[in-house]
Amino acid sequence: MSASDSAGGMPVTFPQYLLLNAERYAGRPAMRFKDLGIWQTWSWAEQRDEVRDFALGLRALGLREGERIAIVGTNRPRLYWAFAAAQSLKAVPVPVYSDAVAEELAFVLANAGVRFAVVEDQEQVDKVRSMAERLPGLEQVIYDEPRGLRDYDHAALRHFADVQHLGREAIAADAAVLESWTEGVRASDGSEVSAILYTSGTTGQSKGVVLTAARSVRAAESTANFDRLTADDEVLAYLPLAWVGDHYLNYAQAYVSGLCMSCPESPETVAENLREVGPSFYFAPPRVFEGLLTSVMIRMEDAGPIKKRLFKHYLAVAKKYGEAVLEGRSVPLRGRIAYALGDLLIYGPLRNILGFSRIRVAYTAGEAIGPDLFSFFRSLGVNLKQLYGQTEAFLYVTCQEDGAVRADTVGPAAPDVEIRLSDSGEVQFRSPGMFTGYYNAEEKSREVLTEDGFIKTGDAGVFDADGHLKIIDRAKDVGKLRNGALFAPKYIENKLKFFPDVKEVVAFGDDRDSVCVFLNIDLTAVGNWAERNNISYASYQELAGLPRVYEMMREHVTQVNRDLAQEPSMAGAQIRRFLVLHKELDADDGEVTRTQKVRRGFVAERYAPLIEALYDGSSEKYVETEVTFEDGRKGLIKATVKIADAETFETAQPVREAAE
Amino acid sequence: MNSPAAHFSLHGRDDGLNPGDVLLDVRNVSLAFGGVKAITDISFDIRKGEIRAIIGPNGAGKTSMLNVINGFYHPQQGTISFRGEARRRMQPHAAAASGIARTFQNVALFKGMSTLDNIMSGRTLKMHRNFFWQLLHVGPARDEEIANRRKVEEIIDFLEIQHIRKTPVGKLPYGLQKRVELGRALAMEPDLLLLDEPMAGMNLEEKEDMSRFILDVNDQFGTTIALIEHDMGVVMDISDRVVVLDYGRKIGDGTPDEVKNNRDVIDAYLGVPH
Amino acid sequence: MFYRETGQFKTSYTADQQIFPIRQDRIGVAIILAVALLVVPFVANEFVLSAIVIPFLVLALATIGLNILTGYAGQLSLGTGGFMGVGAYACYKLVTIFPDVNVIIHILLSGFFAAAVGVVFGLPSLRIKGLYLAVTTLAAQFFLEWCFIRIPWLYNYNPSAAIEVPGKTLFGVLITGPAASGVARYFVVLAIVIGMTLLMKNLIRGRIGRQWMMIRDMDIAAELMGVRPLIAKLSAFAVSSYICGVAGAMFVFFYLGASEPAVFSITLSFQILFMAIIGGLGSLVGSFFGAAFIWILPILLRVWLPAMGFDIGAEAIFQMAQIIIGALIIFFLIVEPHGLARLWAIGKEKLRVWPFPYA
Amino acid sequence: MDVLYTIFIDPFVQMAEAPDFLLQVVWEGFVAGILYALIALGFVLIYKASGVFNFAQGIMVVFAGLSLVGLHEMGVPALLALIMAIGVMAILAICIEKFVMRPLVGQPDIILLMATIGMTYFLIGLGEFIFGGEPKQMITEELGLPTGSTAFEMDNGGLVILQHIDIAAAVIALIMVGGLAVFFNRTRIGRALRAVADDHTAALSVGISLNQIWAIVWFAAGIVALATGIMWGARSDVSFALEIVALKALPVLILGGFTSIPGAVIGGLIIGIGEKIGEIYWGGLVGGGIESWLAYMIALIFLLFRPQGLFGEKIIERI
Repeated sequence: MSASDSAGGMPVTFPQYLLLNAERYAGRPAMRFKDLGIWQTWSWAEQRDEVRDFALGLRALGLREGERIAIVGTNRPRLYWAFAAAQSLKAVPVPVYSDAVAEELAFVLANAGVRFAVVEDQEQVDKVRSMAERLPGLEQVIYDEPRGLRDYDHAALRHFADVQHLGREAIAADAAVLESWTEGVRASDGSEVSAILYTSGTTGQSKGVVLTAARSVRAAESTANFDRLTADDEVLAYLPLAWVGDHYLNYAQAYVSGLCMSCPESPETVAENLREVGPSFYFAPPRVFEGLLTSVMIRMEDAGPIKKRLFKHYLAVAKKYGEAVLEGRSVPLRGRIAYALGDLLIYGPLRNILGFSRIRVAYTAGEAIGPDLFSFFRSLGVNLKQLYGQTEAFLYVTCQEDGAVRADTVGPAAPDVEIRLSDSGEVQFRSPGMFTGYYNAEEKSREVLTEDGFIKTGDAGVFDADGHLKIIDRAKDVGKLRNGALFAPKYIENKLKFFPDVKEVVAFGDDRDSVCVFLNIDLTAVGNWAERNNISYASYQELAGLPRVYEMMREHVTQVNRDLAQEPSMAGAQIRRFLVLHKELDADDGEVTRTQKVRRGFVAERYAPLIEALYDGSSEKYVETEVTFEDGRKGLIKATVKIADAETFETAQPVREAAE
Repeated sequence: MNSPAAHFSLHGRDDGLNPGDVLLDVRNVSLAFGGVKAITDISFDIRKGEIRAIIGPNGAGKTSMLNVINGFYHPQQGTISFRGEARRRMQPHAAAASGIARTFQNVALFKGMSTLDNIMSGRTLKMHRNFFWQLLHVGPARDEEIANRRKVEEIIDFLEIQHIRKTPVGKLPYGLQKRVELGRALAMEPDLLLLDEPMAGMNLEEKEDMSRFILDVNDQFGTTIALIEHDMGVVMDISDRVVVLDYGRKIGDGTPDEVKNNRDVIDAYLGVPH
Repeated sequence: MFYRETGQFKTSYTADQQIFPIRQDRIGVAIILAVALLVVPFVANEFVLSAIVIPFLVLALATIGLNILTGYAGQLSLGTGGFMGVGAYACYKLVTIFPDVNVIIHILLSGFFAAAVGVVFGLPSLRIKGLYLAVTTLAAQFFLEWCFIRIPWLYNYNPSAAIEVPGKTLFGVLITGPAASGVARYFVVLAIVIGMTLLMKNLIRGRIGRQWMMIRDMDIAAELMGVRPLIAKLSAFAVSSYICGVAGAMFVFFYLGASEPAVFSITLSFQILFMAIIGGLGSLVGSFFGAAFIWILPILLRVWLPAMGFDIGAEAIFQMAQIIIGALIIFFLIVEPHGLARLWAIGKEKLRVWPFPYA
Repeated sequence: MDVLYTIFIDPFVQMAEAPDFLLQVVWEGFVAGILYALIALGFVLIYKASGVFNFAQGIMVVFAGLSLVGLHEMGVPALLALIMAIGVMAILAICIEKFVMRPLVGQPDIILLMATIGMTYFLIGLGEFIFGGEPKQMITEELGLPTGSTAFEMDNGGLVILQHIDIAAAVIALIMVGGLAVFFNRTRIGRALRAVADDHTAALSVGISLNQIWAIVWFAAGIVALATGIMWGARSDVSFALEIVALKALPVLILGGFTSIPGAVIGGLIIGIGEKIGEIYWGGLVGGGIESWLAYMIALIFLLFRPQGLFGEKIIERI
């Protein structure tokens, strides 16, 4: 469904799509928000009015073309309206992660030079105010949730509804205002900047990715067409508002296709809200699917023996026929019947409980997904696919087509995207939605762009025979052991992370004699195991240090080594020694990014004594680690971390040529 | 058009009183059970808009005092004036109707009902549709039900208990039950809110939450609050004025600072014999 | 397992507060109604309709009446039989005095007499609680039973002290009396029971029902929320007795056809109380379960036991059935003291979270 | 005025005119009261020890009486039948403890009450199944209980006739009450029983298991039931109609309190005498038969003025 059929020509900005949708889908739902116990719903026409009122209010407050406006908070309708409202004035929305600490928030706001900020609640207002002296350019803060803000000085603080009221007053005072707003929206050629998205980046300070309107719209249109999104589709907007994934999948695709976006009641109720809404298009990073699988398995542990057997049996059936059924491949009649029965007894109810019943297309991206995990959901009848994306691309670089889905690749180039591999194996691309540069960072932009206008992703990859891209690791992380063996840390880490007990892994080995790893256990899974075995523990640290936990981890590592030994190119990088870290890697401590990616360099530096101990053969090591608590206070964790040896295996005889 | 609650209020009635005026005046009240004196000649007042704490050692007569205020006990002597109207005997439901709500030391929720229904029960006095409309559950009765449901949802939102909306209260942990009970009292849109040990048995985090809610209620809706609490830290933090009871008598009254430095109060708390 | 709730979300409070918020439940209820309306009358023979289905429905209604009082308002009553009797005799007198008025109207009116009597005997509930209140209702039961015997006016001075139901019609179809067909009576009974159940559901989910439950769960707190105990308790007595009265009238007019005072004895009170408790206090659907359990199971036992080879004479079979019922009551109390309704709810919850054992 | 006269004056005139008849009525009431008291005693025993309101006490009386008579009918000598009937009650007590009380421990009162009503159903069915449903003659003479009567002549020439069996009933009741009082106050088990009512852990510290105590209590109640059954049976028949009569124990308990043995006796006498006098002197005014409900009305009116019972303390509700 392309908008080019419509009367007013082809929309090139999101506000233009808003106007179009308000006409063609006037009464159809555009936005839902679980508030006060029910799903409050706005139609496209109502959404246009909300956006327009807010936009005119902003204009009355003095927001002008090209100025930046920060948007800070969780997924709430008003914050999404703030995007469209700003864009309708050709101002630039700059979303910021709602869980960013005040420092990070201040950096982004200062870097983008925002004049206005639309924030969710008192918490965000407090954060902004605490950084006031670093943000001299910030004039107005507008909040969505008035709770607790009654006594604040309202000189530079306004409620969202009050701003909308200003807008309505402006319309009442002069009807031409409305006309001029609509005209203004219509007149745009799409060359303006439509958003600046700050990447959380695995290294250093974040950078503002500048996206322009027409390019963004085009990117969204092409993928919406690719997955045949229509106004009948529903999504649940639960991912961080400031992340490109949310902005693209929920905001951009919603506007171009007219689908309905639902906002959860609160972050704690996402799972429940997902069940209620039953989205038809769904995105989640692998760790969410991992968590789901873990919780499914844990909950089934407590089921009665008959149900357990039934479950196991039909999971086996699904493994055998599920993906074939999903992809419409030929399946023997017996298999079809067994699968249909399984669908009635297990898969259907399971999809229902997870809120996946109505999913037509689901994507995962961000990290490599374990092949078994991936197949598990597909075999249940969830059309899960992979995509490979970048903020700089305005998301899609590659994506898998229905019927051509594989666990170990991320698919061929997305529509209208060109991809190539550099000599060093780095993936480079050119895409319709690609950015124009980093905001206020010419130099950094030049570092990323090639001379012929390709973007360097920093990821190492290969194409397989069908032209599907396979991402191995960060290009700069791929290294070699001292004996010359190839060392792709993420490859090893992912293998370990696929065990439900293991939450996070950091592998070391580049320019060393052997491979050693840090492990983080999964507190839910291991905690559950401990409970069932009557093992008491007071904290993560205590649980992580238990000899039986180490024993479990040793088995996992051994299994991984056994697998690695089967792959000639990887066999040299078997894990010699490992330890279970005494604390969980935490974004507040800067050890992982807000999107839960490990900051490898930082971790290596922070835990240097432990790495040293891994390689000097000692069996334990005493360390003190500074941690940041939720409320911002700092503290010290002291621990003696044990280090264990792992069994390694002889390299198997090569049965086939190495994949690479 | 639907829109999220922008400004929601639970103001009590407009009674012509200004903040700082005396809302409730207790004069020379004595109460005894079969010769055992629970309260002896106590006088104090509660001013509109303030948070008033009643403290004292166990058995000091604090809960009895609350029971007298909301009509559950009838004092043998003394008068109680609420909004200037003096009274000695009053039925609890009449006290409720006049704008006094309370929570209980040992959570007194309706165990057979969900969180939502428990808070809805606080709306009893706000619902008036007669029996026959109720039978049919259409038109005015349903409109009324829905209007009140909306108000209750705002309270649920305010107290951040959305996730337990439809959970039977018996299944909730203690801290949440206390919160639901506060919600139920708030649903009455009271002029005077009596809280009997709102933080008893809570951990630090729950206490902080509860303190925040109490302050927010006072701040946002202007509700006058009288509370009994054992945690001195909390009392000194959140209350405007404190009255101290010991063995059924008043031994101190004033701002937290004044009370903290009162000799009698210190003795009572350190256990110095009288 | 059969519940597929994903995608069933509510955009209005009206939708959220409907009686059956889950689509699959609505389908289930529709199927049951369809069976009741379109299958039962054509499949069941005269015996099944007259001896099983009709009394089951009437007793279920009486159980709902008791449930209002005991299950929802928390006031224990052992006088249900007496209140049912008031309805029956009131209806009989109304039919005698106003023979031209439709009998359905009489039946609906007769409940008001029971309600009035119920309120009188409910007055002590303001001071008396729990088992003590049971004595009050026993007083009502025995006093009313005595009235049915000693006041000949009530049975039109019939020498046998019995009342006999005259033949009355609705839309030209005979619905009462010995000549009325089972199907005709079945439809009338079904309509009244469904209608009354719906009305009661409405009361229970509104302000009034909430007040009853507040009084039941914690009367002191209820009072401090502004509930007037007098009104809450007496309204429960009135509504409960009304329903029981209507059920009593139906019991005689649509089931027995003729009745003597012993019908409304303490035994009936106990029977209804059992239905309420085995079914589940505070549950309307439980009232139907309880009535089925206590009414239908013995009949089935009496049919099945001989069929299984226990051919020991009608009387012994009857006694065996009683022993089994007694044992089953104790068994169910042990297994699930909250009655069949709770078992049903647990089963439903299991299906909703299937294949998981819990949510 | 006539109405007032017939209600408020005339009955007393009648009493004064025929004191012999009044005395006879009081005696009849006294004996009925003794039997109510015995049934109530059974309730009290169980209620005291386990907090269970035992609805099945009435049917236990019937069941005990039936066992006795039934066994004798089968050819067992009277005294052996008596001993065997005691054995039956012991087995019953153990079964109740094992299959009903133990699985239901900790449940709300109403559930336990319902369980005892379920037991009633069960025992009625069982009793009829084994012994048949017809009323049976009590084997009074075979048990060596006195029969016949003694007439006392009054001053005004009237006669007051006392049945020997009634006198025996009164004596036996007194012995049972005395015996139970001694049992509760003087014996280790008795004290443990009282402790159980207050505090279950206290009982455990005495060294008796809760289950044993329950079995003992139900057995004691069974003995009381057997005695009641014999007495009642000797005066009328052993029949299931007694089950309804046994409900009269409720008003008796209300007057006397659920936990007081003397209360049960006094309550029983008040109800017994009260309803007899009411029936004879006032019953005729409304057509007679008021005995069926008078006891409940007396209790009801009493409750309105003293909701806590005759011996109960005023309840101060605390919140």
